[in-house]
Amino acid sequence: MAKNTTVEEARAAIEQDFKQGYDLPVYVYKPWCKSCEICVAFCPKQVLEMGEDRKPRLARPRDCIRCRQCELRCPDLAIFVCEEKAK
Amino acid sequence: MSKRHEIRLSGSGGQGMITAGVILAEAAGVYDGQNVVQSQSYGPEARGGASKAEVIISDQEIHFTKATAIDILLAMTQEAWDKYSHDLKSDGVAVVDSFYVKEVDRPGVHKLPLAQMARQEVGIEMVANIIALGAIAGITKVVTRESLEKAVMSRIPKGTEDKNRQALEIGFRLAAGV
Amino acid sequence: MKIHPAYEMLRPDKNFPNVWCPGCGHGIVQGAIIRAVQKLGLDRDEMAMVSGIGCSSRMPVYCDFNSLHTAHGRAIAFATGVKLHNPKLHVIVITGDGDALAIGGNHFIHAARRNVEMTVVLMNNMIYGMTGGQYSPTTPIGKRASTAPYGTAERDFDPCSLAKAAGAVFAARGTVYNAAELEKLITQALAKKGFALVEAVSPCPTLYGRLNREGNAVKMMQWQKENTVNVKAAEKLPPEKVRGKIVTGVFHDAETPGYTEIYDRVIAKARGA
Amino acid sequence: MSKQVALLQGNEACALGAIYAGCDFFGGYPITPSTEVAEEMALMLPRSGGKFIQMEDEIAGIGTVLGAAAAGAKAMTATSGPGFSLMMELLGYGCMAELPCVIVNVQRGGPSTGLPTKGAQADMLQARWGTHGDHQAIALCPSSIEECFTQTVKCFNLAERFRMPVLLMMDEFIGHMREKMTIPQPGELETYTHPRPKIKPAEYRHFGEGTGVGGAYAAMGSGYRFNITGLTHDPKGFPTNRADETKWKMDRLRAKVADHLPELTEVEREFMDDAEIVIFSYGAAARTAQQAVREARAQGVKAGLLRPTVVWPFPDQVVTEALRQARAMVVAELNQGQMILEVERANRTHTRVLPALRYDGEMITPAEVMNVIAEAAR
Repeated sequence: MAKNTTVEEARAAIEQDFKQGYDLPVYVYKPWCKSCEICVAFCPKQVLEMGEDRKPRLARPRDCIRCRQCELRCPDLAIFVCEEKAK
Repeated sequence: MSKRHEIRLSGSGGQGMITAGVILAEAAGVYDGQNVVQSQSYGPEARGGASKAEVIISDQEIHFTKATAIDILLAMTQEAWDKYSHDLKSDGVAVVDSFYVKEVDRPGVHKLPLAQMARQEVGIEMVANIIALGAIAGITKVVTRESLEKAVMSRIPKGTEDKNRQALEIGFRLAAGV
Repeated sequence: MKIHPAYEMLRPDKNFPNVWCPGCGHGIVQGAIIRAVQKLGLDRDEMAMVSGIGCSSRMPVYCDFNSLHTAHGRAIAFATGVKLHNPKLHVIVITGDGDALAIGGNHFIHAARRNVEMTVVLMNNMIYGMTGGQYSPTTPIGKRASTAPYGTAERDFDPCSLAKAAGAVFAARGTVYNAAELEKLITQALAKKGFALVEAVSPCPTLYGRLNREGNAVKMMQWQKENTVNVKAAEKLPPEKVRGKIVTGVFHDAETPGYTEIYDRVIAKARGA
Repeated sequence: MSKQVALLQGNEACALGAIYAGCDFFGGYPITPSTEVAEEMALMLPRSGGKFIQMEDEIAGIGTVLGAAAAGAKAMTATSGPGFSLMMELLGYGCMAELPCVIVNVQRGGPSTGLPTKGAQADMLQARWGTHGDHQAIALCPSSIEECFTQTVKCFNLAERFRMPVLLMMDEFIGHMREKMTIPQPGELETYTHPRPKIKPAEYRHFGEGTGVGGAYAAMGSGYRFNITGLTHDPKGFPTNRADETKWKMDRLRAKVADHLPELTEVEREFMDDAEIVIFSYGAAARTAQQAVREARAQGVKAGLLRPTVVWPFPDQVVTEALRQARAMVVAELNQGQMILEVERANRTHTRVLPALRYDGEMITPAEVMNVIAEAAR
């Protein structure tokens, strides 16, 4: 299991990732993910798949409809749908 | 009165022995300024069964809280007499209800028509306990009449003042005839 | 806002991930509760989350509310004291099927009878998870548990019927598969002024799933997906089509004055007397 | 305003004392011979805006009291033997979670249903050791109606200051007895309420300062969001099973009583200056002992009385000193020998310790104690 982190540490790590140019509709905070695969199994558009690290990754970002089903069903609050960038 | 008085009021559950004990204790303690301890013992039943209330009155500090050598005994039923008269002192005063207590095994017992007077003169037997208090106070002077009257009035249900005042009066009248 | 919206409701200095097994539904319920609280705009300082003992009851420690993790079965008794002393607090009781219905069954029915204003979120995984998979009052008859190696011989409780019969003003059931509906039901329950129950059917893949060969978290949620009927649809179906399925939705919704409201009248009467 | 003298029952005086101390919450389940405490609280609490609730059982009674305490109430429950047994788990919870409350046990004969309408002092060790796990206990024992009032006030003060459940170990004899007492005027007795924290919520640690005795702590709903759990926890209240944090918590629970023994010790002494035969007695039995000491003195026996009003923590030092001074000690209590075990533990001089016991539901008499005094004097 991943190392325990506090919410503040999670927040800082996520913000850091965004600063470094993370630019996908769905974000997975891996230290909290327990690899249950629920998000992958029930994504209505099949945009997620399990990576080699047994954590979900966004394989088909263009198909994502931001329905938030992955976010609502994640038991570990480890995945969420990002706001759309105002361009 | 420089003496410890041990008083036991006994009868069956529902005859108001505990109420009578509380009234007597309040009269002696709060209104007469004596030291007083009141306790009781009763079975699990709310009505029926033998029931007793004890009051210890003294002008000294009261340490031991139980009555073991009775100066004044009231028995409202035969069962109460049989059960609770054994430790009445030889010079103790005993008052029993003449209707309910038929057999007493010692001389000098005051047999008074407590229940009968309550029924005939007041109309309810429930006040027999107050008649008994009047009689005891009248005979023994263990509390003053004024204090007893105040205590009765402070502890009875509202609306029953007249009946209880009448009952107390009967009690003192019975005592005068002793 | 480039952060998970639930994080602002989590204790900033509490370590994560949470204590629950991979795929346990309880975390999904936690998410639904947090979103319901956010939707209603409730003040965290006025939230009191009270729990008993068991897997579900570990939730309060993660939520940045006033939190009280009590003894096994006793959450509702504690919660009654919290609510009665400070009626301003929104009291959420977090409990499980064993905690609320076995050891705490008496408190459950009496709080419902009194209609004490609290939202009880009962995570029903039909098993004792924390102690290793013993059967609970909601384990269906015949199902296996570590203390029912040949299948249980006992019938199970329906928590919603029980709450309704005991006097609750609100009783509803949702599943973690349909997390959006669950969130809606909790939102409705939080708005009630009385004893409100939301039963959240939440799979336990580690014990119940393994012991009854129902597969992993995904398979158990797939089963939920395929075997859930809404109460309105269920009413129109013949009983054999509903048997063995999870019926979800609102079973009971009434308006009756809550306990603290009635007690305020007692105080007024005592002061007037 | 003239002082009010009233004839009160012990249970009534206890309830009046609770109201005087600022009690604003009562939760409980009726049980003989404690019922009058609940009845009196049901009558009086709503008048002052407090809350009374009759729960479904004694477990719920103490549970709701602890919940109210977490929300900032001065809370109380009252019970007797069987109910006290049911409360044991949550008594431990109150110790672990450091929740102030007062638990009144009007002791009756046991074990089991025993003698519901008769008195005993047979829950004395249960009060100390009844719940599981290492913990401390503070328990008071009144011998008169006035003490039922004043000690209830003191129980609340100690609960608030020490942040733990405090026990008032009454008994049926005292609970149902009536004596007159002068009701204290407001301000006449000390009433203590714990201070509330003033620091920023972010800096607040619910179990932070030293042993917590006399410190500030917050109520749920006051803007300080903290966690309370019956699990072993760190200073923030988060569960832990680390050995160092566990030891910190257990040491804190121990020290809060062990480090304040002089403050907690309260023993009344009568005729102790030259006493050769010392009677150790408490609660209702001490009334008999008071009488016996006087009768012994009248007969020329140099008897004295030690009457602890705080029975837990046990007044170890006082008893050790008395045993050193005495030829013999007589322990008069209404059980088959409970506090006598503590007396023997404190006996570092191998002084003779004799029991004067009664456990048939009746009050021990001065004659019975005198017999043991005579044996001790021999």
